[in-house]
Amino acid sequence: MTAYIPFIPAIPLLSSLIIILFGRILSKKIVAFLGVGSVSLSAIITIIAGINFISSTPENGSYTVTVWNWLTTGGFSANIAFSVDALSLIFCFVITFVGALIHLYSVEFMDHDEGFARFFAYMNLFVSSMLILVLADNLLLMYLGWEGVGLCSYLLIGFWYKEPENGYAARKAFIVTRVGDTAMIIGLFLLFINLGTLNINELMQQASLKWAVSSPLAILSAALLLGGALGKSAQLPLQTWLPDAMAGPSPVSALIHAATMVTAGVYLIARTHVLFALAPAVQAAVAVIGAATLIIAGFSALTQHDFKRVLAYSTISQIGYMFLALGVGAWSAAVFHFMIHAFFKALLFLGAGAVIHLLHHEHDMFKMGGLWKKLPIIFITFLIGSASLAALPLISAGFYSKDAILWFAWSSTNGSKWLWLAAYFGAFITSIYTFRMIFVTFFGEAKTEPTHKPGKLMTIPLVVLAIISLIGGFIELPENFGHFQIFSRFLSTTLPSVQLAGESHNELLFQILSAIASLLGIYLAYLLYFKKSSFAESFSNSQLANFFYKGWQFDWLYDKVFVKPLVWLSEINKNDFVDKIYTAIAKATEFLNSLLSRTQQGRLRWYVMVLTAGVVIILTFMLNL
Amino acid sequence: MTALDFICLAPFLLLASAPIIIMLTITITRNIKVVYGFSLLMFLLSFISLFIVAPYIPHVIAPLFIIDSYSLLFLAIIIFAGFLITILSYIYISQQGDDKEEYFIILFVAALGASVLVVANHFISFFLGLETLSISLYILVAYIKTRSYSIEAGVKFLVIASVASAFLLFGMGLIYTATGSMNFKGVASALGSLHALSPILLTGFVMLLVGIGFKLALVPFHMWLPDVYQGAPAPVTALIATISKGAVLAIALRFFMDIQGFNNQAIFIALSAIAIISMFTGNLLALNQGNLKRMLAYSSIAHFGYLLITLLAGSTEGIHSAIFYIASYIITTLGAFGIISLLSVCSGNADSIDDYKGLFYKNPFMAIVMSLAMLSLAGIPLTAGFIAKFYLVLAGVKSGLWLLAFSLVINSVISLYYYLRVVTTMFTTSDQVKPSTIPLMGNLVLVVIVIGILFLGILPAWVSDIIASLS
Amino acid sequence: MNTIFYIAGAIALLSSILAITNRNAIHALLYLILSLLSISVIFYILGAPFIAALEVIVYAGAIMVLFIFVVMMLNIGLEEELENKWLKPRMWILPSIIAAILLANLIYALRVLEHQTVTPQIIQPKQIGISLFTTYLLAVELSAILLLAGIIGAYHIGKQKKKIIHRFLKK
Amino acid sequence: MVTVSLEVQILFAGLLFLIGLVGLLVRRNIIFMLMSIEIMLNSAGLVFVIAGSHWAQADGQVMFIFILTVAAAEVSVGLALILQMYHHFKTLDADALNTLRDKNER
Amino acid sequence: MILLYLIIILMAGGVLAWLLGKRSAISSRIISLAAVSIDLILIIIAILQNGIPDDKKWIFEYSVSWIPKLGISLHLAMDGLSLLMLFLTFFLGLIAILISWKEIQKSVGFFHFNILWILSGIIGVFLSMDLFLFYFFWEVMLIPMYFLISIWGHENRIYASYKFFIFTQASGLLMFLAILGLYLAHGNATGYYTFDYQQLLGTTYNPTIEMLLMCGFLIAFIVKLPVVPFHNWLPDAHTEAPTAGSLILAGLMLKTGAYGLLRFVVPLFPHASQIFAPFGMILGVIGILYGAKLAFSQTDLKRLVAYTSVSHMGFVILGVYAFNELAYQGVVMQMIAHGISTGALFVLVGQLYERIHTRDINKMGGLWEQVPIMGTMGLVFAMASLGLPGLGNFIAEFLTLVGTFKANILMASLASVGLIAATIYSLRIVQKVFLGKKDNDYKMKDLSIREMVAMGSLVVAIIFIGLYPQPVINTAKPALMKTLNAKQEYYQSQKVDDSVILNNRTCSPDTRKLNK
Repeated sequence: MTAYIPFIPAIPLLSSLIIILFGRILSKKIVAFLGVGSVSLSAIITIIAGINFISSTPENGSYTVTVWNWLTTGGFSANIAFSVDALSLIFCFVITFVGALIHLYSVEFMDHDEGFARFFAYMNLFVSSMLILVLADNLLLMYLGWEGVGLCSYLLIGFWYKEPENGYAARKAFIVTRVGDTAMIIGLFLLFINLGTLNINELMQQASLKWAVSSPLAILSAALLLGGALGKSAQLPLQTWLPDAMAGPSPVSALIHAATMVTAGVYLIARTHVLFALAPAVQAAVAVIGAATLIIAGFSALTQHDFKRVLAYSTISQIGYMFLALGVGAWSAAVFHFMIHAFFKALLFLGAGAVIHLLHHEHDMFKMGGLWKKLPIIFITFLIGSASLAALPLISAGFYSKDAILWFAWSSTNGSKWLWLAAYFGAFITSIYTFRMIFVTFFGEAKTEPTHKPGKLMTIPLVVLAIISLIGGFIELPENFGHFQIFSRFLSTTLPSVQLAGESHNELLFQILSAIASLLGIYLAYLLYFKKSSFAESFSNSQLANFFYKGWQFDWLYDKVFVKPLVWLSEINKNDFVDKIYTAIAKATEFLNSLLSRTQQGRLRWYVMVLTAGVVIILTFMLNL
Repeated sequence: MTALDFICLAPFLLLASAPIIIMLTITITRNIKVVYGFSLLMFLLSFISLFIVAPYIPHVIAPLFIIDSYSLLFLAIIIFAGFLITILSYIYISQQGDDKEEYFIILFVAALGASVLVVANHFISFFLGLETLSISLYILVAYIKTRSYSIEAGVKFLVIASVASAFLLFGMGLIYTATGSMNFKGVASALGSLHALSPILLTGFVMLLVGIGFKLALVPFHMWLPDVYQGAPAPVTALIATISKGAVLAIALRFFMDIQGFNNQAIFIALSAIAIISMFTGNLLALNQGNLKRMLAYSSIAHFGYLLITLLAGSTEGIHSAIFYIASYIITTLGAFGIISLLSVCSGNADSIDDYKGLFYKNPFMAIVMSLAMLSLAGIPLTAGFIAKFYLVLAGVKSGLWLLAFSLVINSVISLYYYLRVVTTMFTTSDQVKPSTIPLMGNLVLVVIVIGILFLGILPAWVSDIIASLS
Repeated sequence: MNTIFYIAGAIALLSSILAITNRNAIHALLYLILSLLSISVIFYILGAPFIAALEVIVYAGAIMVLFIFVVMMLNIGLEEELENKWLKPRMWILPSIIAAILLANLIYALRVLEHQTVTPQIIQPKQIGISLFTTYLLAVELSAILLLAGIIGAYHIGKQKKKIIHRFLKK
Repeated sequence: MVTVSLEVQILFAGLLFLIGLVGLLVRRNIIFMLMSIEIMLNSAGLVFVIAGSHWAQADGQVMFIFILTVAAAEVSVGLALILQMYHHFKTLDADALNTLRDKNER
Repeated sequence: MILLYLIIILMAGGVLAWLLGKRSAISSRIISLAAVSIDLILIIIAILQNGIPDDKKWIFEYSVSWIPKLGISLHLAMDGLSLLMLFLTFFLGLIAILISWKEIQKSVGFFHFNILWILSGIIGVFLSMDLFLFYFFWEVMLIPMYFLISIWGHENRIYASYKFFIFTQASGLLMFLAILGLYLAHGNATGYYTFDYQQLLGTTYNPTIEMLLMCGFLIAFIVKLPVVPFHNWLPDAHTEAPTAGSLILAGLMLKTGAYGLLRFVVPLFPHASQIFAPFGMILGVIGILYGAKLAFSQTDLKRLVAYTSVSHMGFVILGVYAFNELAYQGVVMQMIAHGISTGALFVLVGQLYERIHTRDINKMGGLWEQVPIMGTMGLVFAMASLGLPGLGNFIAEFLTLVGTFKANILMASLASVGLIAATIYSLRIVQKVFLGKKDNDYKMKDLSIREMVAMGSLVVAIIFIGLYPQPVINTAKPALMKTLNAKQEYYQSQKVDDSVILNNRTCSPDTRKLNK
C-alpha cells in the first residue's frame, strides 16, 4: 500500500527527463503542463501518503519502500529506498505544495524567456532531487538528493547564463556548499566505518547503542554532518553564497533559496537528531551558530538596497532561528518554523519577483516606491508575508513559529538567556528590515512605473500562500494560548519533544516581550523610512552600514583567504614544474650529445689518438688492478 | 687434407672459387647481369653446401679451422646476408660508376674473409681472415672512386684499420711470446690461472681487444665508424654492419669463451666498462644525428655494447643469445640499409633523415619496412629486436649482470628517441612527393626482411630451438 | 753477437726515428729502408735467415719501392715548407706522452720475461716451407685470394680516368 | 748466437712499434702515416720472429710471411687510395679529410 | 580459444582495414566498426552461454606453449575484472571509431589499423596470464598509439608522441627487468623457470629483492596510471592526440596501469606492497590535489581534461593501497567510470575543436546558445567528473574513499578535499565553455545523429553504472577477492615473520631514544 511512494520523486524526475530530451520539440503549453502537473501530482500523492500515514501510523514511525538495491559490497549496502515518516512527510508536503504553486507562478513569470523548457526541466529535477533528499532511507541516497539539489541550484542560479556574473554566483553557490558537503561525506565515511551502515534508522539505533554521550566519535561525526548542513543552509561561516544566489529567476529564489533547499540542513540535523543528542557540544554549537547567523544576517538585511538581497539575508537569518531551535533541542519548533517560513518566504520572493518583473527588472528598492496603489494584490499579499516574517503578534503565522523558538531558547534544557537575547534582538531587527522594505517599496513617491498588471497565474499562488501565511500558524498554538498542537503531535512519532528546564509559567511574558519587539521594530521602520528620518540617511552612508551591506565583509575575507591564494596557486606553476625536471634530463642528454659530437670531428689523427689513448687507459687500468 | 676436410670446406671453396670464375668471365665479356646472376647462384650454392656440411660437424681442420655448429650458424647468417647484399649491391652498383663487375669479386673475397673468421681458431687464420675481410672492405668502401666521400672513407678506414691490425698483431705476438701457441685452445691451456694473468698476457689481450674492438666499433675504437658508414656506398655499409661485424663477433666470442676471459676480474671489469661506455656513447651520439647512415653507425656502436653482455655472461645462454641477437640485428640492419640503398638508387643520395620526409605517402611499403627496422633496433615487441634483447638481458641477468642490464635499459630509452625520429620523419607530410618505385628484386629483398623480422619477433622459438639444439 | 744485436737495433731505432721526423719524403723512405735493413740483420742473428732475406727483398725492395714510386708520381719530394707548417713542435707532446705511458706499461709487462733468453735455434727455410705447405696450406691459399683482392682493388682504385673537359673550359 | 734477454728483444720491437705510433700521430702527410704503419706492422712481425725463435717453432716466421703479404696488399691498396685522394683533395694532408660529418657535428 | 579469437579478429581487422583503406576510406571505417562489434557480440554471447562463475576459477582460459624452453606460453585467461575491462575496451573502441568518422581524413586505413591494434594490445594486456606475454602486449599497444599521436595529432604532436613513448617505454623496460628478476627468483627458488602468472604467484623472496622487483612493476604502472610525479607525458599526449586517441588513452590505456596494480603488484608482492602502501596513498593524495590544481590552471581545454585524469587516477592508487574490498570495488568502478566520463569529455572537446578549431577556453564562452545538446552533455560529464551522486564516478569515489577511510583516515580526508577541487575545475569548464557571454562569432552546428549516438550511449552508461552498479560489482568481486586473498594468505603463511616485523617497528622508536 505504500508502493506509490517512489512516485513522489519519480514523477518530477520523469517529467524533467522528458523535457530535457524533447524540450525543443514540445510546445510551451505541454512543457508548462508537464512541469506544473508533475509537481502537483507529487503533491497529491504526498497528501494521500500523509492521510494514509495518519490513518495508520506504523509502529516504528516510518514506512520504507525499497525500489532496488543500489550497491552492496564489502559490508556496505545502500538501497534506492524511500522512507516516509512524519518529518519527511512535512518536508514533502512543503516541497510539493509550495513547489507546485511556484511552478504555476513560473509559467507566467518565465513566459517570454527563451529557456522556458530548460527552466522547467531544471525545476522539476530540483523538486525530484529535493524529494529524494527528504525521502531517502539512507544517508547515501540522501547525499544523492543533497548533491542533486546543489546541482539544480547551480543550474538555476546561472539560468541566465549569458551574464557572466550569474555564472560566478552559481559557481560560488556550488563550491561553497560543496565545501560543506565534503565535510558531510567524510562524516558519512566515519559513520559507516564505525557503525557499519548508512541506513538512517539503523544508524540512529547503532549510534545510541554503541556511542556514549559526548564520545569523540559522536562529536566528530555530528560536527562533520553539521558541516554539510551549514553549507546547504547558508549558516556561518558558509553563508556567503546565498545573497549572490539571487541572480537566479525569482521563482528559483522562492523555491530553492528560501523555501526548500536551504532548509536541507535543518532537515539533516532533525533527521539525525539522535547523533546530535549524543554530541551536546555540537548541538550547542548549532544553537550558537544559529544565533550568531541570525543577528549577522539581520544586520546585513538592514542595509541592502536590492530587494531580493534583503530577502536573502532574511532567509539566512530565519534559518538561523531554525538552527537555534535545533540547537536547543526544540526539534518540532524548528520544523514548524521551517514550514511557516517556507510559506511566507516563498510568498515574499514571489511578490518581490513579481514587482521586479513588472518594473523592468529593477532590483533596487530605493528606485521603486508607491506601488501599493498600482499593484494592490501584490502589496497585500506581500504585506501579509512581511507580517509573518516580522512575527506580527497573533495574526501572523510567523508569530507562532518564531515565538516558540524564542521561548524554547530560554526555557529548554539546552537554552540560555544569551541565546534568547540574541534571538530576541534578531526578532527586533527582523521587523525593522521587513517593514523598511515595505515602506521603501510600496510607499512614498513612485519612481518606476510597472508595465502591466500581474496575470492570474502569478496572483493565484500569491494569494494562496498569503492565506496560508495567515492561518498556517494556528495548527500549532502555544500551551498557554489555545494549546492546539497538532503539528508537534504529528511529529512526535519521529522527533522527540523538547525538554524544558523549568516550569513554563512565564511563557506569556515572553510572548508579550516578543510582540513588543516586533511592534517596536515596525514603528522604528516607520519612523526611519516612512517619515524619512535623517538618521536613516546618515546611517546608510556610514562605514558601519557599508560593513553590514557587504555582509560583514565575509566575502572580502574569503576572497583574501581562499580565493586569492587559489588564483595565485593557479597562476604559479601553470606549466608544472615537474616537467622542468624531465626537460632538464633531456637537456642534459642533449648537452652530452653535443659534447660527444665534438669528438667526432673527422680528423684521422685524432681518431688514432683516441684509439691509442684508449689502449693506454685500458692497459694502465688493467695492469694496475 | 682428407676428403672429409674438403667436404667441410665446401662453402669456403665455393666462395673462394667465385672470384676466380668471375674474373675469368670478365676476361671473356664484361656483362654485369651474368656476374650478378652467377654471384647469386654461388651464394645459393654455398648456402646449400652448409647442409651438406652439417652432418659432419664438428670437424677440426688442424690447426687453423674448426667447423662446428656454432660456426655453421654464423656461416648461414653471413651467406644469407651476403645473398641479400648482392641483390642490393646489384641494384645500387648497376646505376653508378664503371667497372662494376669487380665489385662482386671483392664482395666474395669479403664474404670469404668473414667466413674464415667464423671458423678460425688460430691466430693465423684469425689474422688472415680479418685482413682478407678488411682489405676487401677498403676496396669496397672506396669503390665508387669518383666520389670524394668514398675515397675519404676508404683512406680513413684503411689507416685506422691498419693501426688496429698492427695492435692486434702485436698483441698476438705478445700472447705467442708468453704461451708459445697460436691456437686458441693452446693459448687457453697455456694460460694457467685466469685470476692472475701475467702482465704480458694482459697487455697482449688488450692489444688483441683493440683489433676486435675496432672492428666491432666499441668505444674508444669507434670513431671511424660513422665516417665510413657515411662515405661508403649503401650496400657496402650494409656489408660492414652485418657480415663484417657478425664475423668478428663470432671470433671474439669463440676466443673469449675458449680462454674463459670472463673469469679474469680485470678483463671482466674492463669489458663491462667498455660495454657501458659504448652503449652510452653510441646512443648519445646518435641522438641529434641528421644523417641516417651516421645515426645507424652510432646505434651500432651501442648495439655492440649490448652484445658484450653476452660475452660477459659466460654461459651457453650467452652464446645462444648472441647468435640470436646478431641474427636479428643483421636482418634488421639489412632492412634499414636496404631501404637506404634502394632509395639512393631511386632519388639520388638518401643519407639525410630529411630525405625520408613523407616517405610513407610516397612509398608506404618502404616506410613500413623502415619503421619495422627502426622499431626492431629499438627493441619493440613483434619485431626480432625485442626477442633478441629479451634473450640478451635474460642471459645477462641470469649471470647476475644487473648493472649491465640496467644500463641497457636506460640506453634503450635514450635510443628510442632517435629511432622514433626516423619513423616520425617518414610519416610527416612533405610537399615534394616524388613517387618512387623500386625494382622487383628490391621489393623481394624487403619482403624477405620483413618476414624475417616478424618471424623472429613472433615465433622466436623455432630459431632459438635451432640455435640451442646445434650447440 | 749481442753487440751486433745492439748496434743493429740502435741503427734501426735511430733510422726509424729519422724516418718519421724527416720533412722530405724520399729521405724518410731511405731512412726507413735503412731501418728495415738493420732489422733484417737482427732477423738473421735471431736464426731466421729466410725472413731476413724476405725483409730485404719484399719490404725494403718491393714495398718501399712502391712508396718511392708514388712519391715520385705525385712529385711531392720538395714540399718542405708545407711539412714545416704541418709539423709544429708542440704536436709532438701529446703523442710522446701517450707513447711514453705505453712504453712504461710495456716495460712493466715485459718484466716477466726478464731472465728468459732466446735459445739460438736456426730455423731453416725448408722447415718454413714444409710448415707453409702442409700445416698452413689453407692460409697460404687464403693469402693468395687476399693478394688477388689487393691487386684488383689497387687496380680499380688506382686507375685514373682521363678527365674529359669541355674545350671551352680548357685553359 | 744472441743471448740478449727476451725482454730486451721484445722491448726493442715495442720501441719500434711506438716510434711508428708516434709517427702516425704526428705526421699529417698521409704517406708518412702509411710509412709509420709499415714500421708498426714490421715490429709486430719482429715480435713473432723473436717469439718463434724463442719457442723454436717455425710458426712465428710463417706468421711473419703472412704479415708481409698483408702489408704488401695493404700498401698497394693504400697507395692507390692516396693517388685518388690526391686526385680529389689536391693534398696529402690527412687532416683535410674531414668532409664526412653531419651538420650537427662541429 | 575465444580469447585468442578476440585478439586475432581485431588484428586481422586492422590489417584488412589498412589494405582496403587505400581504395575507399569508408570501407575501412566499416570494417573496424565491424571488427570491434563482432568482438563485443562474441564476448557477450560467450558470457551468456557460460555465465560468470562465482568461484575463483577463470571464466575462460586458453593456453598454448610459445617459447617452451624459457617457460613462456600464450596463456590467456579472463576473470570478472578482465571481463569488465574488455567490455569497456570494446565499448570505448566503438565510440572511438564512431567519433573519428569525420575527423580523420588522412590515411584512414592506417588510422583504423592503429586503432584496432591498440585495442588488441589493450585486451591482450587485460587477458595475459603470462608475464612475458603481458609485457609483449604492453608494448604492442604503444606503437600504434605512438603513430596515432604523431600522425593524426595536433600542432605539437611530435613532441607529445616522443614524450609519451619514452615515458611509457622507459618505465616498461624497468618492469621488463623486474619480470626477468621475478622469473629468476622463482626459478632459483623452485628450480622451475616459468613466466606463468599463476605459478609465480606463490614466489617467496627475500624482502629487499621483493621490494626491488615490486618497484620495477610499480614504476611501469604508475607511469601509465599516471601518478605524480610521473604524469608529465599525459597532458601532452592527451592534448595532442586526435580525439579517438585521447579517448583511448584516457579511457583505456590508463586503466592498464590500474589493472596492473590490481593484478600483478599486489598479489605478486604482498609484503612489499604492504610496506609501500603508505607511500602509495600519499602519492595518490598528491596526485588528486596536484592534478586538480594543474587542471584548474590550464587554458587549453584538452589539457585541462588531461589533468583531471591525473587527479582522478589518484583515487585509483589510493584505493589500491587501502587493501580492502570496498576500496578495490571503488578502484574498478573508477576505472570504468573515469573511462567513460573522461573519454566523453575528450570526445566533447574533439567535437568542439572540429567546429571552432580552438581548444583555448578563453576563446570560448556562451556556446550553450548554439549547441545546447552539446552543452547538456558537457554538463553531465563535468558533473560526473566532480563526482555527482547518481553518476558512475560518485560510486567509484565513494567506495574508494570509504575503503581508504578504513585504512587511513587522514589520507581519505585529504583525498576528499579533492572533491572540492574537482568541483572548482569542473565548473570552470562548464562556465568558460558553455556559459557566459558569447563574444565570438563561431557558427556551429549541434551534434549530428552519429555524434549523439556516441555521446548518448556514454551518458546512458555513466548514469547506469551510477544508479545500478551492482552488476559491475558482482562481476569484479571474485577477481578482487583473489587479489585480496593473495595478500591475506601470504600473511597467514608468514604470520611469524609478520609479528617480528611488527615488533621491530614498534621497537624501533624506543631503541632510537635509547641510543640518544
